[in-house]
Amino acid sequence: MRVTVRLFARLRELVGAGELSRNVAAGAVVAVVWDDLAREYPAISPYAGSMSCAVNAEYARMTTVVDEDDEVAFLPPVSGG
Amino acid sequence: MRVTVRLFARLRELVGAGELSRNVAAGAVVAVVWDDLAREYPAISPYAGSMSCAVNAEYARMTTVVDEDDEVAFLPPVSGG
Amino acid sequence: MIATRVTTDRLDPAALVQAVETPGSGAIATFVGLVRDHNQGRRVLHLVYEAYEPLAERALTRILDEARDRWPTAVLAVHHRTGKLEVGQVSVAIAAASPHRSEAFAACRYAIERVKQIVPIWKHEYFEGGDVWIEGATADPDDTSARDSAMRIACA
Amino acid sequence: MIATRVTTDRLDPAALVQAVETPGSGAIATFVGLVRDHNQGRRVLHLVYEAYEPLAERALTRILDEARDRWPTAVLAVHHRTGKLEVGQVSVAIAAASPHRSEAFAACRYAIERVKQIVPIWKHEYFEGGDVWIEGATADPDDTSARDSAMRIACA
Repeated sequence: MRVTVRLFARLRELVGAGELSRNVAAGAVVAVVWDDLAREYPAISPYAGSMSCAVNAEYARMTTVVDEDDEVAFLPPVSGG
Repeated sequence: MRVTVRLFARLRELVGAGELSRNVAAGAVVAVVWDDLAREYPAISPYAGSMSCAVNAEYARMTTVVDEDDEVAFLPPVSGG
Repeated sequence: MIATRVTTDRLDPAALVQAVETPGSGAIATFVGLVRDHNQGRRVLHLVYEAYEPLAERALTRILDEARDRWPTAVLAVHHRTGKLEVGQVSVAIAAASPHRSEAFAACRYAIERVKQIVPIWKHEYFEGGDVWIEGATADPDDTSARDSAMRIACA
Repeated sequence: MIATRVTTDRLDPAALVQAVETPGSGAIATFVGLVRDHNQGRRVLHLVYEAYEPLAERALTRILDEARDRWPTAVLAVHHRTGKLEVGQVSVAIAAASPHRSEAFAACRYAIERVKQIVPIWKHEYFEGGDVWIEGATADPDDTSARDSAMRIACA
């Protein structure tokens, strides 16, 4: 199934795009989307321990199951304010 | 010698004036000015334990010696803000 | 603009902010005190603030000096209004700027705590059915326990 | 006015104050974050803020809900700007009104601490000689230790 991957700030720059469309197996969790992406773009791997994730613009866990057409976002440590 | 006595807020209202001219003996301390005033206006006596005093618009103590023409102020507990 | 002021004019918090801001400011904390429509169950009609002006100005300057000693990077301004104030009007306005937020919040909070402790200003409350002089703290700038208490409240 | 907002428009702290004020307000605390001319010894040219907007809006709403739970008498508004900001411009503006000052200060401080913890916004710093993405906290709204820490800082 297709999911949209959203990337921000330095993660976006490391991948060279803020939005990607990717295939994952039905029933995959967020961690699978990340692992596939990190294989494709090894430079982002260091963020595995510090990033947050969101599904459809709600904070989620790496164990959250994704559905067809979901928007899966990976967020570097935030620095607003 | 003459001193000017300044009174504020409820102390002013109890005495019925914000400014008075009074005689005290040379070398008198602020406490003498107060005691004289409290004899004249017994209604102010309850403030003896809670008021502050100032001489020439600087905070002072009841033991501060006053000079001729000094301005001696008695201040109820403050409530600015 | 003058950093400390006791005035019958309307206070302008935005002007205080401009006065404390520098190119190195990363944070500005402000505080305004307003006349509320109720106090201790009474419906407030208006307030009248009375000040011993020369001493009040000096007490505000002292507060700025104390704050500068403790938070040298913070720039602070404190204005207090006197006279008749209607519900919703600003009685006191404080602005504190600094490179980082901790000092700005601390200096701002410290200032209002000290205003309530040592500035010779009195609030006469006119409420529905009467009026009363509000009396708070016995003013003593040298009372270190009061000063410590203000510092404790300011420093989260 | 909307209590939470993520926008490329200039922020207007005075409008936030008006939005939170009620006839029962006795105290309004505000905070603004500004672009400073130096950061960690670097001369800052400008900043660019990037947001995941829909989630940032939700995170701000969550912060208001958390504050309302803790300080029911406080009314809070938080706006965050995005895009390119020059030195001296306001990146975040917060206003908190309440009958008494403790709650206003606490809600205001809590809000900025939580903004820095959980709102998906990133600061790209352009300084003399280069640029760098600033990375602060790993965002996790369910992290109770982060929330407790913000609460501790807010409650002097």
